Amino acid sequence: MATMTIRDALNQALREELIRDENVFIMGEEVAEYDGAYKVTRGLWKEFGDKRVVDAPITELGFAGLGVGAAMAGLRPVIEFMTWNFSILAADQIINHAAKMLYMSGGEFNIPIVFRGPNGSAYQVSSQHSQALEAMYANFPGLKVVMPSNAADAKGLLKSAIRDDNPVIFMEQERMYGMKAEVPEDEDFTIPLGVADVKREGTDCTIVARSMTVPMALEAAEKIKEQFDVSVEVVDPRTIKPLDIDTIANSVRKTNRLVIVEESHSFASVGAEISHQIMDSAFDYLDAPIKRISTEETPMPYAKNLEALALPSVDKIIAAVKEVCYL
Amino acid sequence: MATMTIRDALNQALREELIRDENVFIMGEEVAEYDGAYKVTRGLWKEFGDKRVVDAPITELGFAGLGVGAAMAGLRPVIEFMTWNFSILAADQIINHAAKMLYMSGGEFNIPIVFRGPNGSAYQVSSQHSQALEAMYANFPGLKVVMPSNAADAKGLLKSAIRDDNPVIFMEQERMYGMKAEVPEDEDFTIPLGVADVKREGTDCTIVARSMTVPMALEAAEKIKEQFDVSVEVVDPRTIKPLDIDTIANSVRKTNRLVIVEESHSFASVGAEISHQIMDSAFDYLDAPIKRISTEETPMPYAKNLEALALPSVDKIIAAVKEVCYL
Amino acid sequence: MPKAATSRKPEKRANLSSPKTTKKAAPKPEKVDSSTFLDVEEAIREYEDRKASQLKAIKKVDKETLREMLYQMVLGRHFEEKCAEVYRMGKIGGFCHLYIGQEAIAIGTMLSLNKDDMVITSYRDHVQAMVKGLSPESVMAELYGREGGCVKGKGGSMHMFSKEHHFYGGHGIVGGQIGVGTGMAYAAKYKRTGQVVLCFFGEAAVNQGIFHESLNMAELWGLPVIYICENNRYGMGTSQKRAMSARSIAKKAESYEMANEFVDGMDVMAVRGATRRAVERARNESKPTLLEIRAYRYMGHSMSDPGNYRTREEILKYQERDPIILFKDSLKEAKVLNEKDFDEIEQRAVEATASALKFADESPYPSESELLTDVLA
Amino acid sequence: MPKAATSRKPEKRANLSSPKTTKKAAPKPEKVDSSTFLDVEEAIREYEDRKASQLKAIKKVDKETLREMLYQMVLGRHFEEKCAEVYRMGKIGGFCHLYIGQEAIAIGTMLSLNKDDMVITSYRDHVQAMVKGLSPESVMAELYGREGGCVKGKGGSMHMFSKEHHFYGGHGIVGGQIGVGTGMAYAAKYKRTGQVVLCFFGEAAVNQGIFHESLNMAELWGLPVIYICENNRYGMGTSQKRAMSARSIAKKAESYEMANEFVDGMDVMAVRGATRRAVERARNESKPTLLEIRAYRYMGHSMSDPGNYRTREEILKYQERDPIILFKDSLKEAKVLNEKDFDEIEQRAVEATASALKFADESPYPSESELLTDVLA
Ligand SMILES: Cc1ncc(C[n+]2csc(CCOP(=O)(O)OP(=O)(O)O)c2C)c(N)n1
Ligand SMILES: Cc1ncc(C[n+]2csc(CCOP(=O)(O)OP(=O)(O)O)c2C)c(N)n1
Ligand SMILES: [Mg+2]
Ligand SMILES: [Mg+2]
Repeated sequence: MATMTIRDALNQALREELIRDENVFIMGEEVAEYDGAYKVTRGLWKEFGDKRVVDAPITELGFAGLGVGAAMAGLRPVIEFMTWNFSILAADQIINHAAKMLYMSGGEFNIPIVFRGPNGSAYQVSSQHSQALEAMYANFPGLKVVMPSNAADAKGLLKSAIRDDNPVIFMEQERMYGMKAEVPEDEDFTIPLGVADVKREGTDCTIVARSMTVPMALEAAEKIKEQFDVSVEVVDPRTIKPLDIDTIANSVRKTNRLVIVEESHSFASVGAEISHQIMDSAFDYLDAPIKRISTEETPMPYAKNLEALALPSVDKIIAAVKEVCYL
Repeated sequence: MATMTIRDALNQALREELIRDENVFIMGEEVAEYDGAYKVTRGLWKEFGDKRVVDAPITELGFAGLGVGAAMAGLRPVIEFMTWNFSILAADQIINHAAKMLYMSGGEFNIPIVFRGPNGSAYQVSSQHSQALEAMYANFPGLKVVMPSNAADAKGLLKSAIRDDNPVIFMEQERMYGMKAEVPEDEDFTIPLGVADVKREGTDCTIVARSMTVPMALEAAEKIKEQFDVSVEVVDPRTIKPLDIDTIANSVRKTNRLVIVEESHSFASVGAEISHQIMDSAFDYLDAPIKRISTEETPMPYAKNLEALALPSVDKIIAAVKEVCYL
Repeated sequence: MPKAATSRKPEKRANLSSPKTTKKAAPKPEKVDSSTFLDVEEAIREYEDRKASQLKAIKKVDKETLREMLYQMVLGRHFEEKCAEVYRMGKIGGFCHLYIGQEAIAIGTMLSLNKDDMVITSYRDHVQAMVKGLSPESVMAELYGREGGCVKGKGGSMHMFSKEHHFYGGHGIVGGQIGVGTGMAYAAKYKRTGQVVLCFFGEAAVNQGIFHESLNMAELWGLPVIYICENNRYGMGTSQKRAMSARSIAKKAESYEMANEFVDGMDVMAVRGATRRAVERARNESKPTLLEIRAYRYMGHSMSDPGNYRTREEILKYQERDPIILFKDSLKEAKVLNEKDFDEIEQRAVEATASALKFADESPYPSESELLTDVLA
Repeated sequence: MPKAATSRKPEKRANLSSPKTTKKAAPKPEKVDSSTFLDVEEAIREYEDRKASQLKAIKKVDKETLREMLYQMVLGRHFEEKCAEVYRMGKIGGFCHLYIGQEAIAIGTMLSLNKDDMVITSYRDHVQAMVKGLSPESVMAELYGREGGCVKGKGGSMHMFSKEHHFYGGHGIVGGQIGVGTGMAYAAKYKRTGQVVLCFFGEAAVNQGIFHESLNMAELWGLPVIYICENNRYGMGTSQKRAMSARSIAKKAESYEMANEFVDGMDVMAVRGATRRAVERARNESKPTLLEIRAYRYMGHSMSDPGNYRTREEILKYQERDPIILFKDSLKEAKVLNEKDFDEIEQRAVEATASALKFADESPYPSESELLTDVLA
């Protein structure tokens, strides 16, 4: 085990997979000579050269499409969006091409591609640069959606995503790149897609969190334990699609209470989906309505105070847990 | 009152608003000389000429952006997407520009624009031409989303959408264009956005349906009445965002049972959102888990038999109502 | 027998090459502009010029190849005419975009490729698919939405695919395949396979942003791709003139400092020549080319088309220049075949189409379990 | 006083025009290519040539206008230098893209517009906003995220707007504003207001599909818009050469049969002249123009920039050609101002910036209730 940041864990995953499979290549804006806008690809261009690590022009639709075609013809592209906000320009290639190719070709052409980059808010980057898009992509069959919350998961999941034979939407979080954790050093360390992880065990209330809200949920759980002696279980689905609803449902069957926390707009969110599925599969176990904490329903403001208000927070989570526990 | 098809009702709404406000113009592919791919704009180019009804090149992103700029500078564009599938190419202008302009300009520039066209499946048009995108757009604050289910609503809601000062996503359904109903002839007939409509009163179970699934739900309700003497209430939100959750919740408080039907993929769908909100606001009134019928989680197949299987149907609705009523 | 393929030199009458759409009709003066008038003198001049240059090109090619080219053109024509027929009987659903009038492009471009060269195109894909090697049976069964279709009935008219034949589809989003085709060429270069990519699209697709984004990358990185704009003059009901500010599509390549050529799409040998030059450039120098190949779509955009955006005279004008008639006449003049050989070719096409229809009719609907397969690999 | 604006004719030494980034440094030979070498002879020749042509242009313009132009350039420079300073102190958050080196473009293009002509640009928008009439106070307060900002602190550095000043933003999606600006021109033509639109974007934005889609529509429909490509040679860390297959951006207009001009962005009078020709074309003939105006970005792309993609020599080479120094020298030579006038101009700029900083510092944070306003109208 080595302690490293999420940034370095991602970097290691990329490096190992570049070494392992010569059909893997990385393309995106500033991924090569600049070392990546957020340094996730640091050093890779120097090590692997122009062929394997490629700076693309600012043409998201174009290079996403190029990735899809390259995947059809046998490569395994890793396409970086500088942030997921810009992927909206490429959405047609992701949704109408990558996601549907296998089906509409009757199984002839699968698309082994990873689209990755930071998702959600950063630090005061305002309306057009702060969106979380997992709900949008998870709505479309044919895509897998992955959102790690710590360095080990980041590495293990990214390696699995690159080895997966399907298009994978891999969403990181800029605020988390510097967070450190232990990461196994084995080069064949992977984490299977589609398996949730219980990040903290508890008996009285379940919190389902993902990405940036996992550390928040863990902090909230600690505080709730201290303040109210309530035992909170924190479940991180890690893969949003396919969703490991069983692990979440099992937790709820034990705790009878569920809070969902997400850094994403609420309307038709992944949180709504989890809520519906739990209501469907564990209805008789619920002792309180499921509570959901999402980003406020507004484009992201720039001002520091407003931005903080718009996002989920430890305090909001604590309040929600208190509510479902009738404290 | 006059009986007319949804197609003609939409056409009338457009015509009346073109007459009423000279800042209204229509732009899209084949909307003018060709009379519209699905004839919704029939006759308008002949009547209003090149200035008001404009054939655009096949550049969805470009003419959506043009619409946003025209709206900023004082016009009221109605932008037709030949189908909503193609809007994915324009999503950046809808989501990153139209939806956020008012907020990020601190209230300086509102965007009075309507994006409209058919949404969802048609008749065997396969994977890339059959998607329903309401969940995708409803996720983003700053947009209104409207989905009429009959001719009167189509007319009244479209007129309100054009008069609205915000970007409105207006979603029709190709399979419904020929459906007829009575439509008020008053030129100032409008239906306010954000108000649900109870399409059928009932006491034992609520179905929330929208667009194409409303006539299905009504048919299912009739059959259920006949076969099981169960009284089904059918609620049509009409406006998906802002969502009139109160009308739905009131219905559920009366019937204690809810089935949601949607022609849309299920994961993080509008149905999931309704389910979550009802669970939140009417938890104690629910006598059974909320049941949801969506399009199957697969790209749309071409083959006739598979296409029929993929979509919601009257039979599927009846089965769901039986389930929540424990019949 | 497909009437349009009748061998006749244009004469001074109008309904010569005779698909149904060209039946003589009262002119609609409000829609006719001078560029669409049928000038028979001019048609004959053009015919003679084309034949002269075609004859030159023919001399350099072996007879077998030439006959196969003619066969493929006749098959394409006949197959598509039958599609229209059975579509009207309700056997094909959804959209159905026919290729009639454009045959010289698919055949001229593809028949001198290597087997493993890759092809990608739009929804107007039946003939492209067959020329690349898919059987008429598997294409027709796909149109019928049956299990025996090349993609098991899941794709339909717009989405033919075959890995075996290096046919990469069949795509429904106008312009989308331009990005994908660029990526296929990227893979060929990356893996040094020596493959080249032919990427087809209509002239209206040129207005899409992805055309611009793709051509820039292809030239920047030297990708072995040939962008083939099939300029059939219309995108649905909108003529190039009403949708594009510029007249030359080929010249748009200059914005990317890319090689380009304007090609007469009524002359299959001209198409063949230009493609071969471009393929050589792609294969030997790893450089892309943009070809603008001008032809004409005789039928409606798809099977539902009001046709109100052009005149019968205009359609007639192009049908006078039918690429199949011309090629047949040239081959006869060059003594590559005689009338009897041609009859045999037609017979083969008729039989192949009949066999395809029979196969499609007898193929079962896909089993219900197929609904949820192939969503994820 | 902003040092880069010091009036001095280039001499044979390196750290002449002296913003911090140009401090003499050991050359990094591995990154230097010949095009970036500092050739002082050449700098002097260029300086003399530019001044000669600038002097000619100056003669046709009244003194007040010229002095205002210089003032705006100096203000732009000084304001942005202060932004960098307070950004490092943590007073500005998020991204912050400075305009230093490109001042001749904003000032040369905008100062001869009518008041109600419309302007739209990218995230590199502070100076554009001020030249269009927004007060330095309202811009700086926006950078601070305060209630007194031009958009109440909701937009920040990238999103300045003012309806009153016909300033349409301030946009963060590379290329997005090209579509929006096209629509603004559409509205002007539709309503026959006589307004023209200036639509600014960087050279890297030219690769985006929306550039292509927009130019086609603008020429097709004759829209009164001037597309201004501010070619500052880099998109973040990627030079034009590494991102674009073609060398000339201006010539890309020919793909749309659109008027175009290449302009020296170090010469504010050349910028002014070209813009006035384009504005006339837009206003009188309702025709669009593409201008490629070449300048250079002295600072990093935004405040976090490793700078590893270019050499100090290269930066220096362009700073030797500073547009403010040149213009000041020309104005002195033309006797439009003397050193004392210039000092006054600088003083005004310093005071305006100081006042902006003070205003911003004192402006309160937006009230919490603002979070949920302006989502819908
Ligand atoms: C992105 C997108 N927009 C619109 C359509 C609808 N549509 C299908 S084909 C077509 C016309 C395309 O014309 P062109 O590119 O010239 O090809 P052709 O049909 O003439 O072969 C249109 C508008 C679509 N399929 N995709
Ligand atoms: C669609 C999109 N992709 C990527 C980015 C990130 N980004 C912001 S500015 C920039 C470089 C743009 O360069 P250029 O257009 O030359 O303008 P300049 O910054 O030089 O003024 C990039 C890649 C973005 N904001 N939007
Ligand atoms: Mg065409
Ligand atoms: Mg630049």
